[in-house]
Amino acid sequence: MLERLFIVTDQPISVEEVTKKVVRPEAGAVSSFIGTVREYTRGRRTLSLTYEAYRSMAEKQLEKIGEEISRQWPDAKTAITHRTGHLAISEIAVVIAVSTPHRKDAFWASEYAIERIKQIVPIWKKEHWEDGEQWIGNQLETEVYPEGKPKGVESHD
Amino acid sequence: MLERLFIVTDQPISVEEVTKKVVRPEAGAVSSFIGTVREYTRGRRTLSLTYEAYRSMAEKQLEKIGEEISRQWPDAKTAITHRTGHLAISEIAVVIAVSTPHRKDAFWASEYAIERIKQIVPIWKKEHWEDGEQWIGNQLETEVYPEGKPKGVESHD
Amino acid sequence: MINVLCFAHLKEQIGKEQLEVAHEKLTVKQLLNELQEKYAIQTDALIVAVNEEYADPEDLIQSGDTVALIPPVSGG
Amino acid sequence: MINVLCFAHLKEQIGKEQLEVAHEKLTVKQLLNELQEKYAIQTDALIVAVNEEYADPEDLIQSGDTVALIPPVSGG
Repeated sequence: MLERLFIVTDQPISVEEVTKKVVRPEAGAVSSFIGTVREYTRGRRTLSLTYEAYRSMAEKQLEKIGEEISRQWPDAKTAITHRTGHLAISEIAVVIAVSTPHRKDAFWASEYAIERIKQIVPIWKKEHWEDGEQWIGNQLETEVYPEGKPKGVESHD
Repeated sequence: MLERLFIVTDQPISVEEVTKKVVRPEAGAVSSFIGTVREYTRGRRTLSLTYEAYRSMAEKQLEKIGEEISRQWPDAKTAITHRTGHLAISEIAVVIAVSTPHRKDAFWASEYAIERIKQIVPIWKKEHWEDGEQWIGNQLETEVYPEGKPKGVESHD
Repeated sequence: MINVLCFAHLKEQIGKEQLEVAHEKLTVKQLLNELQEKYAIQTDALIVAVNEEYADPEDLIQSGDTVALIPPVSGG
Repeated sequence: MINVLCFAHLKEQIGKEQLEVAHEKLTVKQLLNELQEKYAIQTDALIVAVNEEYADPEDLIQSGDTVALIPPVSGG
């Protein structure tokens, strides 16, 4: 493989670069998803985020998501880059690009990819607030571990 | 308006640039749609495309699509750039970027935008093949005017 | 004088990007009928924009207006 | 020797990125019980990966394996 399609990096992500990896003559549509750091979540102001990853496994899991997409949308080509480290508001945390011959598939596949990232890729987010900080506990962003501890069992796969 | 969000241009489009216009602290998700020139359509090989626009009106119509999106997804911010002129295979014809606080909305809104572009924006595509060329007749890409002439009535809005 | 803009295959068929039609006032439908006769173009599938807004067949066009003949669009 | 990797809040609670556990062979569940006692960590919500693949509670871990304690993920 000359070009790595599934990457976890501590460097800023270029939307252009990730998108270019999937552009090809037989595809007329690319859907890119860009996840950025949002300032307010559940009414609380976030100052910055830290992402930590189990990098080698995270890249494998991203690759697995690419394979899942290829099974469901055989003509799709997928590239995903996820950032780690300290991120300011509006910085890019993740870029997903999927190209397909027809546009509907591109949208469905990239939406599928972001949902799966939040389920199976070992990456964690710590939110930094004015009055504290906390590791965020699940991919639906609806639950914070009250004392930094996870509650309830997640189904992975 | 300091920054033009809805543009028809004869210059190459930067995905990064269009995307950046909609990134903002209150939005955590951007869905970008990139339309590229596909080599094969209905089994026929395309060598290149020419896009022609009624530019001033096309930009107004793109702006209208942005307004329609804002009515349906009040927290969305939209930017669209469409290219004109001669394009080679895999070149970018259109970039749509929509940011929203929550990701589902971003996907729906950018999909809505590309559908609407194909309905109401006065831009036309001419396909160049090995054995000829033809203006393409409707937004669903299912019908070619047999002698360069439109057939049947389109409903615009 | 009414300014008429032509695009895509119409521009090629008519051989001009722009026409001038000498009328004080007429409907979209009347204008299309006139152009159809004069240039032997099919107008059934055309939508007309008057001053950059889509118009209906019964809408009035006045001298000074800019009219665009819009074939079914195929951008995106 | 089993190599255990810790992430996110677990890394902070345990105070280390990496632990070594002296066992020849045990199940995922047994390992979690041992770590829970030793480090007073909640293990109910943890998923364990063995050699970078998610494992079930009854799966066996052997000396030389790399085990990761995976709290519910929150990337994206």
